[in-house]
Amino acid sequence: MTKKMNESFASLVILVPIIGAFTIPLFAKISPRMRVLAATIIAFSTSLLAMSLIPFVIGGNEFILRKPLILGFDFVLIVDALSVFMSIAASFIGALIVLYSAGYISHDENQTEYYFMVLLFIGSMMGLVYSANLIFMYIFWEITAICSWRLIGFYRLKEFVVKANKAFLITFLGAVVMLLGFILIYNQTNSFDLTTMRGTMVPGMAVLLILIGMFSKSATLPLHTWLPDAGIAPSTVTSLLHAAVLVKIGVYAYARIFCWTFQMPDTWYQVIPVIVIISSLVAAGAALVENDLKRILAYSTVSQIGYIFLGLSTMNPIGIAGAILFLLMHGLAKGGLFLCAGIVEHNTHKRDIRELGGLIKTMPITAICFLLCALSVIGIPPFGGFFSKFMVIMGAVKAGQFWIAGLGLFIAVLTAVYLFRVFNMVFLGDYSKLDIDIKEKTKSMLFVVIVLAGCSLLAGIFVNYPMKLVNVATSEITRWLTPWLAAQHY
Amino acid sequence: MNIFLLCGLVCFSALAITMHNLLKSAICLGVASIFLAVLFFRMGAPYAGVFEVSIVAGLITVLFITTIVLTKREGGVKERKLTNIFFLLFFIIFIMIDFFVMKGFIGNLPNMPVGSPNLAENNNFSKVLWQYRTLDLVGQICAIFAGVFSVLALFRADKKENNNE
Amino acid sequence: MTNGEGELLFVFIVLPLVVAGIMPLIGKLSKKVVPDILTNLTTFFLLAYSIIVGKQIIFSGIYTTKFSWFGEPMNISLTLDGFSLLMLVTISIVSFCVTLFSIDYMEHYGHKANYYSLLLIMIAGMNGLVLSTDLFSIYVFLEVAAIASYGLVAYGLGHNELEASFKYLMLSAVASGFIVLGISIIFACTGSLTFSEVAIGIHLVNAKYLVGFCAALFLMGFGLKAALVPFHAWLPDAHPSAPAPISAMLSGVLIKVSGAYAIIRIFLNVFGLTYALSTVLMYLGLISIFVGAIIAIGQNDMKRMLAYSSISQIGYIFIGIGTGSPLGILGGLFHILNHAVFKSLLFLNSGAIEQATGTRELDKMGGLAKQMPLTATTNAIGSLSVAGIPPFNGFWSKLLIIIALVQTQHYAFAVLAVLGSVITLWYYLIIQRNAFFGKPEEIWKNVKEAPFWMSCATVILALLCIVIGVTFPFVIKTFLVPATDILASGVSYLYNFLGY
Amino acid sequence: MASSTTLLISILLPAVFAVIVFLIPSKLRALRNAFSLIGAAIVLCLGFYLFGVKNAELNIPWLGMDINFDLRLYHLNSLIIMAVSVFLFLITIYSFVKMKEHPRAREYYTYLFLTVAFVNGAVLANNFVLMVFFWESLLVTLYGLIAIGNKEAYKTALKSFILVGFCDFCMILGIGILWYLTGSLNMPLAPLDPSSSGLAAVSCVLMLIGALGKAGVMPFHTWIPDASKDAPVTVMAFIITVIDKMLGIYLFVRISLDFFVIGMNSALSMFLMILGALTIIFALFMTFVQNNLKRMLAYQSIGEVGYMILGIGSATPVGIAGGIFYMLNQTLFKGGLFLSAGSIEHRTGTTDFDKLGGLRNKMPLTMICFVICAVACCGLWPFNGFVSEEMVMHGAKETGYIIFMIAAWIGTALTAASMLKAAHSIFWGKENKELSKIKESELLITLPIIVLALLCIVFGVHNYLPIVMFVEPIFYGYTGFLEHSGFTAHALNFFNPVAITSFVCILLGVIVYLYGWSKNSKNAASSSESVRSFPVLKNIYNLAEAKIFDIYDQGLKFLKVLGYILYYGVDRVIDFMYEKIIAGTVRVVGAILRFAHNGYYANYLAWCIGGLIIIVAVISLLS
Repeated sequence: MTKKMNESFASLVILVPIIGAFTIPLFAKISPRMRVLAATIIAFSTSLLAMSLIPFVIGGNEFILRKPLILGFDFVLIVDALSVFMSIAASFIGALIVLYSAGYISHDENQTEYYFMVLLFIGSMMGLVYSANLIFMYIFWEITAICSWRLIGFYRLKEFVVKANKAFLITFLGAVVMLLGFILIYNQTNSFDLTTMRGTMVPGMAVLLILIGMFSKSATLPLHTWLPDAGIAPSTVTSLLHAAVLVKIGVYAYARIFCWTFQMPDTWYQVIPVIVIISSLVAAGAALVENDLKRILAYSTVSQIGYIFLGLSTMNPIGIAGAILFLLMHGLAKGGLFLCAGIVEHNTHKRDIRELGGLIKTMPITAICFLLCALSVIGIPPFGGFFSKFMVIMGAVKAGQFWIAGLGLFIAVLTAVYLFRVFNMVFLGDYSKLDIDIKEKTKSMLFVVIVLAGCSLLAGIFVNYPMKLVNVATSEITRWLTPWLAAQHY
Repeated sequence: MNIFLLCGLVCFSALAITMHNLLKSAICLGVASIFLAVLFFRMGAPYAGVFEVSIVAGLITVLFITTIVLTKREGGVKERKLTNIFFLLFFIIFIMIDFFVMKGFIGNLPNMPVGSPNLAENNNFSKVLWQYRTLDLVGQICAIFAGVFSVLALFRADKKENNNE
Repeated sequence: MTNGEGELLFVFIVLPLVVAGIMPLIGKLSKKVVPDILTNLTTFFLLAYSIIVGKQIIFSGIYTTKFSWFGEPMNISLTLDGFSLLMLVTISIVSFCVTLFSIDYMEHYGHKANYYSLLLIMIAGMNGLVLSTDLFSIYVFLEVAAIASYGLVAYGLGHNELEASFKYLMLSAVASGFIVLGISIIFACTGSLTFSEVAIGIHLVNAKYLVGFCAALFLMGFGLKAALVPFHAWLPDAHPSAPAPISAMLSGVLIKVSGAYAIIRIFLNVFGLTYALSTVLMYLGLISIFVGAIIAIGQNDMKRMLAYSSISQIGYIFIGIGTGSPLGILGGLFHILNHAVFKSLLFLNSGAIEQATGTRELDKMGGLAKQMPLTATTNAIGSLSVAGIPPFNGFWSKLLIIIALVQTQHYAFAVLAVLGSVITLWYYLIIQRNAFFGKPEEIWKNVKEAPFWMSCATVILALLCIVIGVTFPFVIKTFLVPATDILASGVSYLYNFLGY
Repeated sequence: MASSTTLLISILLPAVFAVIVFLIPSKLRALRNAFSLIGAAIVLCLGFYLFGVKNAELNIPWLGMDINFDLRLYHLNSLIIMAVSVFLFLITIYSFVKMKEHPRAREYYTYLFLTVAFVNGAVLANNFVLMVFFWESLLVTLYGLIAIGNKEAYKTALKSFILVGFCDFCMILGIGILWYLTGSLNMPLAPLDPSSSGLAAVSCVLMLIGALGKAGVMPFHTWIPDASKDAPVTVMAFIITVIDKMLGIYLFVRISLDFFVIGMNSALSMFLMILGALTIIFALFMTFVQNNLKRMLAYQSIGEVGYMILGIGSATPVGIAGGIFYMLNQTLFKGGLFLSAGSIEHRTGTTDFDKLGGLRNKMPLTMICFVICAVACCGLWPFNGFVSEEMVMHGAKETGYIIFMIAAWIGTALTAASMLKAAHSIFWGKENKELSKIKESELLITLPIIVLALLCIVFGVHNYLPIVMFVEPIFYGYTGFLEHSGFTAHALNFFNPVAITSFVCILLGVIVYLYGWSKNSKNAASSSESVRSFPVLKNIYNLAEAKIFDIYDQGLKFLKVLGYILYYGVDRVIDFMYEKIIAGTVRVVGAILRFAHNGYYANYLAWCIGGLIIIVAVISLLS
């Protein structure tokens, strides 16, 4: 793949969805069908573009595109294994969700804005993933905040919009505090360009500020309450937010900033796992008690995100590899769960799991897919989730944090308990409670759910293919780490 | 001597504010401006004194009195009790501060650097106005325009009301 | 200093004045059409002219004029340096959009000719103020703009319009009084009024306390014009009652020109920014950010909320300038330009809503996005850029200000400024939620979209928000860097350039 | 190295069969039965072939970071693969008839073959990650197999999933810590001494929890009795008694031999033997009380696990050999008992003692095999049970502690009593009217039972055959095991103190049963009432009925309470903090400030002048 090709592909991956988003209103003028078609084509072309970068990146070489602007804000794109893997994970699941939403919101109004925002969301996610300049990473970060605000408030009811505002405010607060952290770093190294700052030590204060931003975006303990509240959005949006894109941003930023580039003061490597494990414990506890289907899945996202952070903060190859793999596996599985919840809600118009029951007779395919995805989220072997959770736990153990690893496994059991509680209540149990007969209507929604469940299973069995890319990414991340690791007597 | 004039000016303007009856306060305002004019003359600013007497003491006071008489609303404006006391208190504090601070300033006010071209002594008022301050003249024109047009705008209402197109 | 081109600069003041003069006559001929066209032509010409002249300025340094009229040597010294160019461009952008907007909006107010004349005089006053090099002429042109704005604020002739305008008149009269006192003290000290001589004079006669006192007086006077916190009280009363284009003009431009420009020019170029002045400026800025923002949240009237938000954004400008570092000044100036653009956009939007629905109460408005899509989108763009969300222009100026604050070790200020922008976003989301984003109410069923010219003005401003946001390096390089160099060089700028 | 690829085939083949069986539409039952029989046969041959191949190795790079796909065949796992394949064949034959009209038979066969594939994988794996991969996949098939039982089966399936899942997660933690200590994820060659460091002990205990949890040892056993009620009997017979026990004990042996060094009388072996003893006593006391054949056999199998742990835990050569041989025997007679219970259920539809009675002349074959297996299970003289039990007793005796011997004796007595109770109430009790026209179950059902019964006899009488062929080769690699390995010497001689005492215990058991039987008016089913009403035992039994000891129910209650604490204690508090505190304070401050703007001109003027004074003061102070 010549250099020219990569350059064009890298910028194309970002431009196609963003420009595509702007063309959606035009297609909407033609006909609603055209709009849906255009949206899906754009989404799938983004993921194809992202995948086309694999052969270049699998060799382990990376590629940096630089366009200098004023005052150190130069636009820098970096194409390496980490960013390609992340962009594939996000765009593939995003594309599936767009396909799914064709059937899901076919009868709601202001769909043009919906597709516009979803594509803009995926586009800015691509932008964030490839940008290596802190300021441009912040810009795309905020664009996703805007899109998620508009999407959460999609149903336009008064209390929904209040929740959307709350989500936007908390993420904006976190993001702005993170910007302060970036500026502190800029103050020290007077450059925003990550590629030039690999391995430099970062002051504790800047780390704290940036972490607050990341925790607000990927909903970790102190700043996580907006994610369950965002459950009121249409379930395609919640699945987009939780599984595919939004929560992954915070974690990806952590990987890119604190694993790939900067070195944190040592106390932080003990503090972060503790915060993160407590957050996933609390979220798992909350999920056990909640009764709204979407809120339970939201809390389970909060607790799974804890694992990814745990993996990344162990700073050893197996932990980081586990965390990166976790991104993909969790995306697939959680996306599947949310879309099944979407089908259930779409047909029964009920969200409280106590009212649902015995749906397996009328919706067998959704039930089976829900079960498969749930098993992958819990981390049971034939599914992909196992490897990622296993490696994260191994990383934690290797980093010497046995209590945290033990707690991590206890939380996995908790996850099993609350996910099966949902499965038993919604799909098994007695069917009498529901008076209306529910049939699995739209085929496109089912197709997407089956694909997601299948992918989780296949990713489990043929785990060595994604693992190749993940290993390349981990070796890149740990390139500057190894001297530091040696110092830490590993 | 100047001090007495200054005290007269200050207490008359204070009276103008606290007086309940509109007519009386307009008259007090007129007297205060006369005091000011005398002060100008004594301090060697004849042009300023002339303007003060003719326009402020004469024209504006007359305008005030005519409007008050025309509108025949004898009733005074009763300020709330609180603001009066507050005003008095404020007034005294301001006087005291002024007294101390000014002493410090006047003490070390540097003498006027001699020889800057546009000082009033060695050329007359008109030369200064036309040659050295022409931009301010343009400003004056704009100010007059602004005044005229805002009066026009504000008083257009009655025409609009009666023919209410 | 190239003589001869003086006429070029003088046009900025004379043209609006002349057109204002002939406007009542035209008013007699045709009530609506000709005044509209004429005024829009003048404001468009001013906009184009300022940009073209600006282009030359960038390459050939500073413009001062001395020209004779009918043989007699007139010494009208007007300077157009980077900073005043920036202000000119801001004034002309906002005034062009305001005049476009008022074509439809002023229909039911009647007597457009009168309205346009007052508006043009106000523009002339502001241009004059920006170009003048003399303390006293700044004061004069300030008064011109103020008088015009009193008239315009009370244009609606309702009870509370008159009361608000009277309150505004009285307060600014007090302010002008203090300004004149300051100028006279300066005159007493240095014996002259032009910036250069005053600067030299102050430098010679080291009357530190006296200069401090005059600075305080100026700060009070111009601060009231710029609606800084202790002196801000008139703004929230003046805006709701003023017609929408006027409040856009008022808080979009007048505050910045008569308040911010004057303070910045005097403090930085004439007095030279000492530690005392910069701390006072920064603390005033910070207080006004928080007071403005916190009061704005509780408001129910949309325009009062926007007024308080202007107070808070002005605070950002003063914090930026107060740091004194080149980056801080750059951020402050950029925020002047940005704030002018998106604040006038928001006011014009509120005007459009008021005309369409007849109410300014936020809780009465339902989801208007359905019936007024264009206004909704432009309002969303405006709100997001005020709050400082990246793709739009507000973000860059706030970013520069915060970077400057961090670089000059004012960490507490940086954190509070950041918190301020979060609260800003909060109350703009309240506007969005009540006005546009919610479920459409039945009573607004038959609400129509804003008429052509009004929406055209708002679209221009919204596009401007996005364009400045995206092409910010170009905007900074052409307009802002020259202005910053002048201000950053401080008093020395006057020595070598203007001492003729 | 053709044999190394056969290792891979032995994993993939059953999986492929599973997929094919799943794809065959459920209507073509005959085709599916035929295909699964052929599949089982092929797996059987593969098993025997692998047993023939002594050693084989296969490693393929898999995930990098020394996680690679390497399998290793040696005597122990070839033995297990062969045993599993034999049982698979028997169970498939058995299921033809038993599962004929079962609605979800298709899923049953798929899960069956998948389980065999995963077992082969787990047993052959030489890398910990691979072993855990296959080991935990069994969770899914176990959940599936139990869930296809009756309508309420999904609750028990979940219970088993959670309990066994918890044990597997403990094992993962143990493996992690072991990796931390030894630095490599491959099965370590040099065994680690658990007493060397605290961590090693913790890792060993955790891995033991994993192994024994699978086998169903005391605290984690509660899902097995429920499963026996809900799951189909073939699942109980094959999966729970054969596969789980074998896998659990296999890993237990690997831990005690390869990964860690468990010395005789060391703390760890003491812990294990106590655990074994407790399990024996608790489980067998519960067994005697049950009045449903399947639940009784379930509790009994837990008891037998206790014996195995006692044997292997004693860390004496004869004890370990005894434990392993016990495992083999247990699969035989327990499998036989379950299958015969299945045939009874097939015919009569129930396995409750009080509903059954007098089947001896109606179902002669089942009766004979049931009696043979029951007697073998009690450890009567000529049968295989006796040999293995005696070896376990010898092992326990060698450690010098008598307490464990006593526990074993009580165990034997109780087994004998419960077996007699079962046999008597089913076959010799009063005739039950409805059961008059019962015939013997078809040949396909009785054939596997007969084969198992015969094996019990053969393994008993010619016990040197299984010991030499199966048990002894396991110890070839290990030093200090072979010198005094004369197992076969005194295998069957009856006249040594240990054998006699165990015979006495059996008699004691019979007497207890007869006493109970006579007291409760000759009714076999309620013969255990007398023991049930024993003063101390009574309230223990009541507690057990009320599920006090059931770790799953207590665990769920604990999790529920934890959830409530976390949710209302932490999550809602944070949310309250955002919603009320921040929003509230800002609005209050806003209200205060708004109060200051009351529109009076005088106020505003005062503000301005006050501001001026302050600024003057500040500037003069600072400059």
